[in-house]
Amino acid sequence: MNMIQTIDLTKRFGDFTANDHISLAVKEQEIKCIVGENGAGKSTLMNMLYGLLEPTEGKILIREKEVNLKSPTDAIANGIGMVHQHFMLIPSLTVFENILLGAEVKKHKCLIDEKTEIAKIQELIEQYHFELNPMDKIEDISVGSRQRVEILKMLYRNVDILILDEPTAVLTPQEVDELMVSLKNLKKQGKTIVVITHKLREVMELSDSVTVIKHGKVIGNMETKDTNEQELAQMMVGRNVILTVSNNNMVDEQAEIIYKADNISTVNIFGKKVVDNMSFCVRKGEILGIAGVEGNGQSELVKIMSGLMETTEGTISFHGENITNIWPKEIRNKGIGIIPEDRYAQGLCKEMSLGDNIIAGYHSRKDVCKRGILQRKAINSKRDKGIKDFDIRVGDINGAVAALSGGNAQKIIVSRELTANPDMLIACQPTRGVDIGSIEAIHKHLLDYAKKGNAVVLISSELSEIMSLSDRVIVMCKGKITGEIEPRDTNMMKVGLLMAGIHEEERNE
Amino acid sequence: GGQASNAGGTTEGSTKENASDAKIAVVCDAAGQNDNGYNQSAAKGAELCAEKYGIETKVVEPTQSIGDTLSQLAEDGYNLIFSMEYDFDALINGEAGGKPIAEMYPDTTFVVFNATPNVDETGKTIHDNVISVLYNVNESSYLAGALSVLVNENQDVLFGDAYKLTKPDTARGLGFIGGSDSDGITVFSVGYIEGAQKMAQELGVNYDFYAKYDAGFSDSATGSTVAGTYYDQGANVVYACAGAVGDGVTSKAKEVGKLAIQVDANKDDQQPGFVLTSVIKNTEVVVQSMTEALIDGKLGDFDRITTYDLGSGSTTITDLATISQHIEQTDAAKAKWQEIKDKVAQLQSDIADGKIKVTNTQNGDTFDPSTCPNISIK
Amino acid sequence: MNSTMSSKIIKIMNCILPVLMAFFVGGIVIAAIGENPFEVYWILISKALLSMTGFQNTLHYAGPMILTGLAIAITFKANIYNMGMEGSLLAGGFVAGILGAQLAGIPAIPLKFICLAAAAIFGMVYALISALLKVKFRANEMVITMMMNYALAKVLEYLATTVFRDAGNGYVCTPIVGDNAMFARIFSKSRLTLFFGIVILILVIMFVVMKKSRLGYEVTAMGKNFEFAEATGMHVGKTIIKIMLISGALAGIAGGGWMLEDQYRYTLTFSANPGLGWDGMLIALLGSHDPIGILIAAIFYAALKTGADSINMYANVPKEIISLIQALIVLFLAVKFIHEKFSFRRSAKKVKEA
Amino acid sequence: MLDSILYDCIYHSAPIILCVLGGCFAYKANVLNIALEGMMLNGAFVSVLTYFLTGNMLITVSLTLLSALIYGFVFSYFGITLKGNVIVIGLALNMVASAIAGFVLVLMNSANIIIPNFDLNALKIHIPLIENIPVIGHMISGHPIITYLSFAMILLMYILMYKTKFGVYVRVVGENEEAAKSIGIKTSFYKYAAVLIGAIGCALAGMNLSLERLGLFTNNMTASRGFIAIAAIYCGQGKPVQSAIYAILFGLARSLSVNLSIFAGNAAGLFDCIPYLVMMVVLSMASYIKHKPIKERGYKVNE
Ligand SMILES: Nc1ncnc2c1ncn2[C@@H]1O[C@H](COP(=O)(O)OP(=O)(O)OP(=O)(O)O)[C@@H](O)[C@H]1O
Ligand SMILES: Nc1ncnc2c1ncn2[C@@H]1O[C@H](COP(=O)(O)OP(=O)(O)OP(=O)(O)O)[C@@H](O)[C@H]1O
Ligand SMILES: [Mg+2]
Ligand SMILES: [Mg+2]
Repeated sequence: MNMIQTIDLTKRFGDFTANDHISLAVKEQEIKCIVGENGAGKSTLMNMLYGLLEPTEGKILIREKEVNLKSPTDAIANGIGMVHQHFMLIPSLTVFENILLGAEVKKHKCLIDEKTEIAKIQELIEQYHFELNPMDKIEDISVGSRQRVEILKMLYRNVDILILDEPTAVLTPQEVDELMVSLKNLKKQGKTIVVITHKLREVMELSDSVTVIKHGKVIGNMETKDTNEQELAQMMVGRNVILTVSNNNMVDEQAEIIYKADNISTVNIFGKKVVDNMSFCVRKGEILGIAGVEGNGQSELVKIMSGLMETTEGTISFHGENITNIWPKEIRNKGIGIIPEDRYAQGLCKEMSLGDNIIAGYHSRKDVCKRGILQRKAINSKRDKGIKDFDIRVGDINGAVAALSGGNAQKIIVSRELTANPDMLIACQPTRGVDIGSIEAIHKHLLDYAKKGNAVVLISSELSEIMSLSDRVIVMCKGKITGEIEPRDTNMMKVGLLMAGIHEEERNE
Repeated sequence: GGQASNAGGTTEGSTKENASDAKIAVVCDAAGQNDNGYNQSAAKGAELCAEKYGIETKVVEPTQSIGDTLSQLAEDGYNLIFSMEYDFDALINGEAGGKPIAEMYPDTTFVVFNATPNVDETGKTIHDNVISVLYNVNESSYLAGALSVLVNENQDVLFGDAYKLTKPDTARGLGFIGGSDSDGITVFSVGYIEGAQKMAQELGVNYDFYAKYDAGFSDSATGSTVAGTYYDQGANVVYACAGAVGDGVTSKAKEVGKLAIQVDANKDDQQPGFVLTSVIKNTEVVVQSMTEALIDGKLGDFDRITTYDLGSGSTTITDLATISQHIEQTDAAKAKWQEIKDKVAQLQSDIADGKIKVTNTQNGDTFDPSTCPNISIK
Repeated sequence: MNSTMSSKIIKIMNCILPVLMAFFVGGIVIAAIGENPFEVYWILISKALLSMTGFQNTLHYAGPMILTGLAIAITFKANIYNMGMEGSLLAGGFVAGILGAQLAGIPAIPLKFICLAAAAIFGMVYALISALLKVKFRANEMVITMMMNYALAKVLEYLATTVFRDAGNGYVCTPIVGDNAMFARIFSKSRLTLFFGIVILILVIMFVVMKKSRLGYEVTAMGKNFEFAEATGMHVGKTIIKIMLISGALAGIAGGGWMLEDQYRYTLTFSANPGLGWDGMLIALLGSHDPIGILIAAIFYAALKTGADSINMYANVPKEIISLIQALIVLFLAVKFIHEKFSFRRSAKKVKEA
Repeated sequence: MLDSILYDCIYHSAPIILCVLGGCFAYKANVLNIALEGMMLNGAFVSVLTYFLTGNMLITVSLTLLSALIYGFVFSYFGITLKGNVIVIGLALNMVASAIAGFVLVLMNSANIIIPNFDLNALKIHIPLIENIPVIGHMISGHPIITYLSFAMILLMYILMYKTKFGVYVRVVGENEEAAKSIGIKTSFYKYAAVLIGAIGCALAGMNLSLERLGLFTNNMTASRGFIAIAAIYCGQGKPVQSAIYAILFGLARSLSVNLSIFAGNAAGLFDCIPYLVMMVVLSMASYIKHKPIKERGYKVNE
């Protein structure tokens, strides 16, 4: 039986067609992956299936019956649940409150029965073997846990079709593995699952069938076993893609140290030391990777390095000059470029134009700002150059960043930071949620940049990314450095142990 | 809603024989024409004139510029304009290098209240077509002060169970609440203090005097709690000169069973029995008599500074009719009450005769607290 | 969502409908008290906009509101809820009034300059206090500025009744400013003065600041996303102080100008009710924090105010009814009027509505 | 003196608490209700007018609440359904409330509405036993019912906001509207409801201020209490208990300034600043202490 079937489903936003006569079918108890470039129309399609968007044309069939989904409530009633690309959770509420939102258990007619609620959720968590504490607040738990909350939210509602929009974009490798196990379990329990992802490895490992979408149209539909990563990549991007670029330049071990962190520490709101006495240095021309399980202080470390957080102890020097706790603007002025962790929170302003975004952080420099007045012409030519040099695909050149796909938005940041020609670049999660074509491009830019004798600090939860790009990797756990490795002669196993905080020496004991 | 529109502007009476081309206007101050006070009284005067003489009258409530309103009215041919507002700069001196309005419209007579802006340093009148009207509210307040002390000292005889007055042997106090700390307000309080001093001295007692001069004119609840504090301190009478704030004071008086004094119009039955009296400032008569003079061509007879004192009846305290009904109906009380009223009447005539002189801060007198040793000002 | 054609129609309707609706509802009220609404509206329009003198007066009243509108706009646009313009305005007005009276001997042009400069400085100092509390103590600026306004009003009342009281006057006021400090009227009949020229000059400067300058860029960015602004080195704390200072200066000048061109002395009703600062807030919001929008909104609102006095004078409509109509117009306008039309380069696609 | 300071503290706090408690919900639903002032004035006005005309308390309360709901609906319709700018709408409604009251007073040709023969003392509740405790008795006993209600409501509103589905939904809608929609919560409904609760709170506040305490109405008698309430809500970040504490703090400061200014001599005029300064200082200190340990740079909207 086809659990979901769409017939000529079309969605237009004004003159723009995001989904163009999409017809596809998802069979009962299968895992279907949907792949495609950023902006191909995947989320749009799923949003229609979940009742968040109304189709312009076409039909949706659920269990072979035509349905008219007006709202998520209708979708849930039809047994469809969705985990969004951007989490739909309430940070100030607890895990159990979030899961039960909209389905509260009540006592005395109006009061919420917290005890029963907690018990119920505990049971649910155990049933699906998830690792969660129902009493934790969402704002205090890791991204992976949040994802599990989202899934439980749907499972609690007894949906038998589960849609996940880029569930792995923000997960650590371990979490990805756990998620895949969970999804396969769910499938065994009879659920039908649709997953959107950019990671072809996951597609191959997880799915029963794949659909490729490009420019809003279905361009391929096949059984997973009949295809391979390379073929999928080619279909999506329309050309041959190098799936893993590798760093093959050799860094002089005696090269000048340009960036040095000495015993830096900081605390979070609760006074907990989240960066604990870290020391490291970066040499000219090298790519230093920083690996670690998310939530072990990398974010805070990047914040310190990019001037968004203050240290409690320690010093940072750049070219021998003390730059501890200086502000982001000064950091950029010293010659350090920053690709921030959260593209839409710190790197770009969605509602501002491309031009305004391409000068952000460098808007005081003489080439775009004379006597306090911004030079529109100069900004526009800078923008046009960036778009050309970095092959950024934009619709309306005067439009806002919000209209760009994730990959292209990220390229705006890369172009901005690299054009300023810094001596060092802090690149944090540079390819998160970006499609493979763009990943390839961004990786190439980083390597070229380092090759010119510049330094890069690369922080990523994508271990393969770190391992393939870095010259040297330091591993963090609980705010401390647990080890330093040479990626070329280290196996993943060792890295994994270091990330878990187990030192080699300890293991040998 | 006919009532409102009527009050809002022109009222044309039926043509009478003695109708002339007189046109009069009343320009209200911020309190507006339904202030239960002196704007309303002036508007009433205008209305009566319209009925009586069939002339065109207008009541205006400007929100922006008083000067523009005055010149616009003069321009439109109003030949007698009463300005209730305190702002005289445009009229007398001219604004921003412009000519004074009084000078620009010599055929229009402007009547201003409560101040004498129309004299230069030597005391000479500046514009002949401006009449200042003053009320000796200091004198009527004097009576109120004297009455307050007399009533308080005789509370045992006068008042029954409905009242919960502080006994004089516990504490003696008087309260005053003013909207702003200005001569226009202190003129009331100083007269009141002097009146109280007079009786306190005669009776050989001492009073505490509590005052707040910046209560504003709109927050009745603050009026109520401030009065509450004064009553708690032992004051049995609180005199309010603060617009709507005073309404809160009378309400509090009733709540705690004590007494309040109101101002401007006769507000004795606002909280019958708990408003001891009101210090009246009647503008109706002024409007009427000046309009009559205008029609008769006798406006020139008025002094350029026309003062209405106690004798004129335009400012005084009420006839105490309302409170009288709440005095105990025993013979002793009646006799005492009569005695008090006589005493007040005596003071009134003493003032009228010039035997008693009351400080008038509005005329530039300064008040010297040491002249009132029996009243200790807190 | 719909095609472009119908969205255009919607936009046009958005501009006209609110005013028509407000006039319609107001008309019913006017008719209910037995007056002819058309006549009343005709008085409003003809006196406030069509007559030369009336229009000049409208501009005169628009002046300080343009400045307070700009003062609000530059902070609101940056998501800083500064309500301190009323206080800055009072502070500026007060100091201009005192200096204008005390230094009456100084020649006209330097004196005006001194007064306005002092007004600007006092406005800035006042704004700086709340800015510092915001930046150094992280206190909510909306609460702080509101509280400070009330406190300042009381302090000024105290000063006006004690140290700076005009002894000759029966009500609370400071001495009148000297002739040299007063802005002379341009035309004999209307109240319009050269100060309006200063206002326009400032408006032009602010236009450049808000739309062309780096600061304007930073303000826009802050308004959209504080985190982005901080991460890209705009130093939000410093920018908050900068824009609060500008806001304070603008409101201070508004107060100083209002003192020297209209009030000439500080009274307890100097900035009237609800106050030119609050008016400025309304105007900034109606004008979408855009200088041109603010200009139009201020003139429109000033016309309503000038017209109100004319209606009071020439029709039998009490001032409360006029305030009611004013309030209704504002209410209807809240539902997007000037906003869409004059707002500057807004991304056409709005966040999707689920 | 202490007696009256404490009693007045409760007197001044009650209306602000009511506004605050109502306003908290709108705050949490992410709707800035700046019309608290107007809604309170309306409550004061309608209650006194109705009682003046009918003399019936039941009709008075019903009509007052009804009129509050109308204000709430207008605010919500314009602000939520039509998506107007809520600050402008709030300011406009403040003007509307004052204009309507003013107009009716013009019709009545009076500056105030005073209910004749209205016995304020009859409305006061004297709590047996407690009444006789020295200081506390005078402070706690002898207030009218809505004053007690206001304090009781602190707890009720706390429960409503944190322990019921309704409260959770209101907060969810304010915190993440998208998320609320994604699980099928009717966000507009909760925003409307939040605003309406505010309107009711304000109506009670107005009734307390005018009818219960004074038995009279004068225009603009709310004297910016609505704005103080907004300040308290922001200080307490919309949490009912914290915000109410700020309201009480203001009431206490107000009461102190009124009562102590008797001894202030010439500086009495400056005493009225105290409540505002106290709010500023306390808020600044609280914010400072809260933010001091935070090492992260940057600001949040409405911090
Ligand atoms: N509400 C909207 N209004 C206008 N255009 C939209 C809207 N939502 C999406 N689009 C456009 O539709 C296209 C498809 O968007 P969609 O979100 O489906 O992409 P996607 O395939 O999920 O991309 P990604 O991999 O980056 O998540 C994009 O180009 C986007 O600009
Ligand atoms: N209202 C909108 N108008 C125009 N484009 C939109 C709109 N909403 C989303 N988009 C675009 O749709 C595409 C997909 O958006 P979506 O929200 O799914 O995530 P994304 O931007 O790709 O983020 P990520 O980097 O996490 O994948 C993006 O190109 C986004 O910019
Ligand atoms: Mg997507
Ligand atoms: Mg994406």
